[in-house]
Amino acid sequence: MSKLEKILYGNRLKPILFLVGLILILPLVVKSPYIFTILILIGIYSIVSLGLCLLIGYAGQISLGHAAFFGIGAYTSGVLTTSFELSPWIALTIGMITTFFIAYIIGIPILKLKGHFLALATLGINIIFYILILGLNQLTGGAAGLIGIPSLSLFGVPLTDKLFFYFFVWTAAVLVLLLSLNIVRSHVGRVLRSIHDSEIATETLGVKVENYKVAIFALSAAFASLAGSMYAHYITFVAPPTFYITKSILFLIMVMVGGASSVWGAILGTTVIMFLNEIIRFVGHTYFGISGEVEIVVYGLIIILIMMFLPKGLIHVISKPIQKIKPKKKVSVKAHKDMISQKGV
Amino acid sequence: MSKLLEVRGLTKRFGGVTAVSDISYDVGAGEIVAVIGPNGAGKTTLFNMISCFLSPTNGEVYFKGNKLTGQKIPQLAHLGISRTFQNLQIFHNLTVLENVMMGAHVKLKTNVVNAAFRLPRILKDERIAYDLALDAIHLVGLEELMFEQAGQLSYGLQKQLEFARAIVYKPDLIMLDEPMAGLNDYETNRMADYIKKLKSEGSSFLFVEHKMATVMELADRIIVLDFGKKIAEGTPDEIQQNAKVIAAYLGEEVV
Amino acid sequence: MELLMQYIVTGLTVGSIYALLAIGFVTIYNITGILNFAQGEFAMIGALTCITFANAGLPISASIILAILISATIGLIVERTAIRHARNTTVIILIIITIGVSTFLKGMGLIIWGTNPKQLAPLIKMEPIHFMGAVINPQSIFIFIVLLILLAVLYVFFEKTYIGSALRACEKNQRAAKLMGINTSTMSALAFTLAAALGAIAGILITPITDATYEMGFLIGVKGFVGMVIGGMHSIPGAVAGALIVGLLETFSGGFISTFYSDAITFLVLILVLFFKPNGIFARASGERV
Amino acid sequence: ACNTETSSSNDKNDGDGDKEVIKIGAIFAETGPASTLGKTQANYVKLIQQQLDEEESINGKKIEIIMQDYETDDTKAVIAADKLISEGVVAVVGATQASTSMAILPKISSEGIPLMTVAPVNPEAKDIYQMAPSNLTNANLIIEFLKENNISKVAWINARDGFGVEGLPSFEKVAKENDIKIVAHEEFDATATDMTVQLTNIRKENPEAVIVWSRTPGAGIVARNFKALGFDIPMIQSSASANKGFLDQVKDNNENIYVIGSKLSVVDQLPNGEQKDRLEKFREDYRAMFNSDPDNFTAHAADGFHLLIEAIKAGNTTSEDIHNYLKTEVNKYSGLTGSFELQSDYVGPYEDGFSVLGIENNEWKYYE
Amino acid sequence: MLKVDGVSTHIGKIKILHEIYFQVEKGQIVSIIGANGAGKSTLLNTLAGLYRPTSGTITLENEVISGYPANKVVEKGLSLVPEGRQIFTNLTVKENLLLGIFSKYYKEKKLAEENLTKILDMFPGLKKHLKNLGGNLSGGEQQMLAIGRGLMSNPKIILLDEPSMGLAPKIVNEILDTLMIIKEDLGTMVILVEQNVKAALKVCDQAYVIDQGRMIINGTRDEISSNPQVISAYLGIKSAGA
Ligand SMILES: Nc1ncnc2c1ncn2[C@@H]1O[C@H](COP(=O)(O)OP(=O)(O)OP(=O)(O)O)[C@@H](O)[C@H]1O
Ligand SMILES: Nc1ncnc2c1ncn2[C@@H]1O[C@H](COP(=O)(O)OP(=O)(O)OP(=O)(O)O)[C@@H](O)[C@H]1O
Ligand SMILES: [Mg+2]
Ligand SMILES: [Mg+2]
Repeated sequence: MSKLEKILYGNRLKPILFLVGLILILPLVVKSPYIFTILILIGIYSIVSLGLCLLIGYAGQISLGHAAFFGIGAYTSGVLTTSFELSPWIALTIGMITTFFIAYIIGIPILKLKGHFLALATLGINIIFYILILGLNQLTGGAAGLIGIPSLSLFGVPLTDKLFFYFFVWTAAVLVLLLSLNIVRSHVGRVLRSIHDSEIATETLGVKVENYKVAIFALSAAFASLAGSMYAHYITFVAPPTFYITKSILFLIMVMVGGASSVWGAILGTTVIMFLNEIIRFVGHTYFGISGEVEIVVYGLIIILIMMFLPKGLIHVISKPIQKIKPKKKVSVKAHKDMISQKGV
Repeated sequence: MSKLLEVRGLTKRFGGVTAVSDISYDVGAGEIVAVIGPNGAGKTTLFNMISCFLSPTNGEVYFKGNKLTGQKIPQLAHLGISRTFQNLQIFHNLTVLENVMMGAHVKLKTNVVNAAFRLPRILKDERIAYDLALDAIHLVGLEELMFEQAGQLSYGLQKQLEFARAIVYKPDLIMLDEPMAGLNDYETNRMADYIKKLKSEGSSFLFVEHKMATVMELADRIIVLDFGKKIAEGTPDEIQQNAKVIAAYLGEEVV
Repeated sequence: MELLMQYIVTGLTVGSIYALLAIGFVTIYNITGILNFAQGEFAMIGALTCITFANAGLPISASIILAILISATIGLIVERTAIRHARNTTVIILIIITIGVSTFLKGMGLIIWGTNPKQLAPLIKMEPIHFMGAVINPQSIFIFIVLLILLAVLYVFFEKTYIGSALRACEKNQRAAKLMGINTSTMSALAFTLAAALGAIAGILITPITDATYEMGFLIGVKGFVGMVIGGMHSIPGAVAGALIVGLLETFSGGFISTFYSDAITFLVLILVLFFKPNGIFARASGERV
Repeated sequence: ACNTETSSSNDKNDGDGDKEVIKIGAIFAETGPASTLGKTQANYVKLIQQQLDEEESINGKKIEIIMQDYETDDTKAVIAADKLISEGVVAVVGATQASTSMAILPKISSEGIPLMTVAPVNPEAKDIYQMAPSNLTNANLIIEFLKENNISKVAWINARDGFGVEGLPSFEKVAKENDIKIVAHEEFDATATDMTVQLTNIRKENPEAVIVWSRTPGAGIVARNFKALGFDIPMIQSSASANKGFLDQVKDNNENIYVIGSKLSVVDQLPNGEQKDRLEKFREDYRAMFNSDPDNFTAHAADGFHLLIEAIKAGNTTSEDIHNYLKTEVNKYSGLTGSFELQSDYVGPYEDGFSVLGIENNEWKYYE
Repeated sequence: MLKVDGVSTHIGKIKILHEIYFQVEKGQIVSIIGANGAGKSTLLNTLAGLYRPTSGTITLENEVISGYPANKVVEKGLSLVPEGRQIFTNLTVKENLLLGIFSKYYKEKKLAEENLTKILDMFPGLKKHLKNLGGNLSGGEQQMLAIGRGLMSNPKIILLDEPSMGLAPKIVNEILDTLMIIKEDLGTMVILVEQNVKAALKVCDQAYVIDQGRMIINGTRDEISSNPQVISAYLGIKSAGA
């Protein structure tokens, strides 16, 4: 890592190594297929929330429609592999490319909108998509869903084994994370954050704001599509309700709970939200003997509490103690001084 | 002196009100031109039309001989025009350094694709932006605050930050809307020095200001607006003597 | 002709249901700038508490008043606890909080009232009216009248009164509002109380037509939100008009094109509209310039 | 249905901790939109667990039911399925919705665990025991009714959700075979507030009966709009309307409205006999615990559990044994919702548990 | 009289103001001067209740107002014309002005009408914009609006944060005259934060210099005007290299 990078963005190697280490170690500890399923879904959803984090947290553009892009991926994979018997890999790639272009074209008019208007438009897209998959039942199976989607296989080894699928999903998630980190830790990241703060000023500086917004929108949609394909091949079944606006809202909650201002927050938020339900259920069942409706109430309550007391997201709680030991500002200042003295300026 | 900016018959009406009415003037290369006038005279509106934030009801603007009117805002920076705002537009959540680095955008080739794959170009660009930004920060003396969040600076410092951001890439024409408002005399003089220094390096300025001492000291030429109309144009000395200007704007007590 | 008339009548009926929700949205938005995703749940609580009281033998008028009071209190409690604490964070966080509140209230509704739909007798007992070949439910007319009254009252309140301008000031610039001596915290509490009461009124009014369940709030909430946005976020008449347009769009696209795709068509039209009017059809000047 | 009793699974091992426990999984939509159907199923889990606990032990073993609420979310259902597999259940009852059942089927069947679905799934689905009458069965009941009333032109209207869209394909098939024309097909959002437009569209085609496939409250709103528009033809609704909630919705204006209902709804009007006793006991047990009535969806769940318990009582304690038992040993099983023949290709119970019900004095009316 | 007794203010974890002491007597104009970032705005905001001081007390006419929220402080008769104008862009000019007297509007409608007329006379430029939205005004017009709004309620004490910013020289003089008038006629106390130090020193009775959050110099107008430190740092002596 260059010195300049350290000045501007601080360290990145350590958290990545930590994550990779965790991914490698977990299978040694975890044996239950149930936890594995959750871990796999966390990996899948993390890919969506990473993209959303770029869009919401960095570029400041809200989307209440990412479940649609998630769905386009899932259904492209599902339909192409069942009705047309294409290889899942080709289907997955076609899905990503199609979604990217669809999102790009939709994005051009839609991203002219701001704030709540954008929220409404993306919500509309989600609803239109939902109705379309219900309506095109010849292809999609309609409300009954699409059964018999094949699982992925790699070099002839089917990834039906959870462990394989787990590594596959998390490899993809880490790659997406790296891409996102690269973007964020570059001039583009600064441009996105500038757009968030003041579009007017950003444009004045010569940035074609619309292009950036649309590009990030399409990129995050492509991430969602990738995740959707993985979802389809993992669950081997898709049905419309999975891709309704409630899912878009869930993605949004994941990003916000984790902390939208950091890509790490996306992964953390996804993890926490995915486990939250299970923990409430576990605790509720084992110790209080409560039933489903009470779990929902507790879940709602916890979301409220997290947002009330940790508006910057959970990532802030984690990074704060680290910041205390090694404030980013001090690191930057020091690196800056080092560099200046080396240059002899 | 060759013409850098030509303003031809610019007019802007809001509903029934004519905020700017048939204004024409030129800015030559390497010149500093000031626009003054009472509050509400239409100075900012004029600025907004030149910099394509508002489309004029009538008239057009040429820059280096090319028509500017109707261009998209980002295009201006690429042509070599930068501006600041009367109501500050800084990036609150970026650090001072990052704010100023953003000013170097037109010099960079980073895009989403090469950033995502971290091609070597990226690191080179970071370097370029950083070096340019450091120069600008040095110029306005914000080194100490380089790593502070811009939103936490006081008003006057934000003002200087916005100035630094506007000059990073050494644009040909720098448009400043009341650059000295909120600065004390000492800082005003410093700012005037920066402007002179940049002028000597070849930049031109078009600026609006109410601090007459500075205007008179800096400007090569002054344009005076009142109720949207140009009521005078001339050198500082001419303007100071102009009865119309005194009555409309300066009041009995000059400076 | 008959068909057309029926579509108009139905469109207005459905639209006025959405409109009742939309004015609740605008009320909160106008004062606090928050988009309250729990607005539909206030309607649910209003409706179901009213039914509970009515079934317990209370006179209907007393039940209605009690239900409105209880909902308003819940609105107040929500504001005093969840919202107040997060007042100074970003809008999107407040939105997430209201989503949490919505989940919470819906869960409570399920625990208290179960899943079966509950009925409320129409407030005016009359046979359906036949008008130019269309059938009109008397309750729809009643809803429409109440809607118009609320519209007039709220319009005057927000646009024509001094306190109304103070409330709009809170939305735009809290800090400056405080400097004027406006207690923004009280205003925010007022907003939620009022919006919850409006929600409750909406819920009670529509129940004779739609019946009440714990999940009744979601769809009408979303549609109310759409109406509000189309209307330009800030204006009560705009929101009502927007909601009625949504209702009419739905029935017309359902009637003339297809009921399968009516929602999709509605949203497509709305997105197109936004393309030409990016701040809503009835947006008013915001007074922002550079 | 607000009850204060707690699930009995938390005091599972009290007192007799050394007993071997056999676990059965349950996946129902206790919350979310499908809870209209799933809530009583989830309730029933508590009831049957209590009954099992009272029964002392079964061959020295104890049966424990592990209930998972999937919140009407397919993904959560899949997680729940994995959770149940991790817990080592020998069989699973669920899910409330057909599409969800299909979502969890691959997971569960790949572990060799029998799945007793309580929804009418696609007849082509393999490896699944269906406790609800298939849509074909339902369609046949309707056809029978239509023929009796000399009706040959019908309109179909359904909700746009998992339950709503499943009815039509089977009906289309049998209608064709019986020369009944479907002259209109309309759809509405499952939570819509007004279906006048759909009914107006239907009226244009002059049908002789209208068939509705939706759960409440949509089902009730359609019926009410239907009456308001002055239709005087019969309306036949799906079994999702055969409950108290629907009856209340159409109160006092319910002539000519019919539902496909389980005989459970009309126990008191049934001729005396074994079926009546069975249903009566089921209803009384449920009433005693929850102070409300079960519906046919509860009964589907009950049939699923009863079959499994019977299998376990017969000494089958592994998934494989239970499979074998269900497929080979159970000949004709008389369930709450009708009689089953699990080894035949026929899916779901026979029609004998169901009937087209009318409404009289705001109560279900049974026609023999 | 306003008494500031050892007030310190933190923003986040950073101590911005360090034990500030000063007071303003009835009918006095007090100027506060200091470089950019010295803490002037923070001080005014603290007095107005936007920040809560971490130590010290602020007393207005025998009532301790530190710790009151801003809206309560206003009720006690303190009015702040904030930095950056902070007008309500979505309200008309008239609505903006009338909100200036929010805390007693309903009790004193007449006063509101009177003051409205007075202020429009003071800033004739606003008259033609009365129905225009505040946000559409030019920068200077907005500044007039903000000052006018601050004066609407006849406050006991008015704090002005750089009122001359963006105003034409003629108007600046008029505003300073107005301040002199209200201090004489109504006995209004004025705290003036100004970068235009010369102008500020012309009208004030007392002046304070603040540097890095500390009061470093104080004195009467004449003392301050002749203080060499002030002259070199704040009175426009050309920096080297010019
Ligand atoms: N969008 C608008 N709608 C209505 N009136 C407007 C609008 N924009 C500007 N005006 C009016 O046009 C006139 C000129 O405004 P402008 O901002 O150009 O003045 P200015 O010369 O920059 O004044 P200042 O020195 O106070 O900044 C003002 O009277 C202003 O109220
Ligand atoms: N929100 C904040 N967070 C952190 N520090 C802040 C914040 N606001 C102000 N400061 C710091 O407090 C100090 C004083 O700021 P203040 O705005 O009071 O200065 P000022 O004297 O009014 O300057 P100016 O003349 O530029 O308006 C500055 O160093 C500034 O960086
Ligand atoms: Mg201006
Ligand atoms: Mg300041």
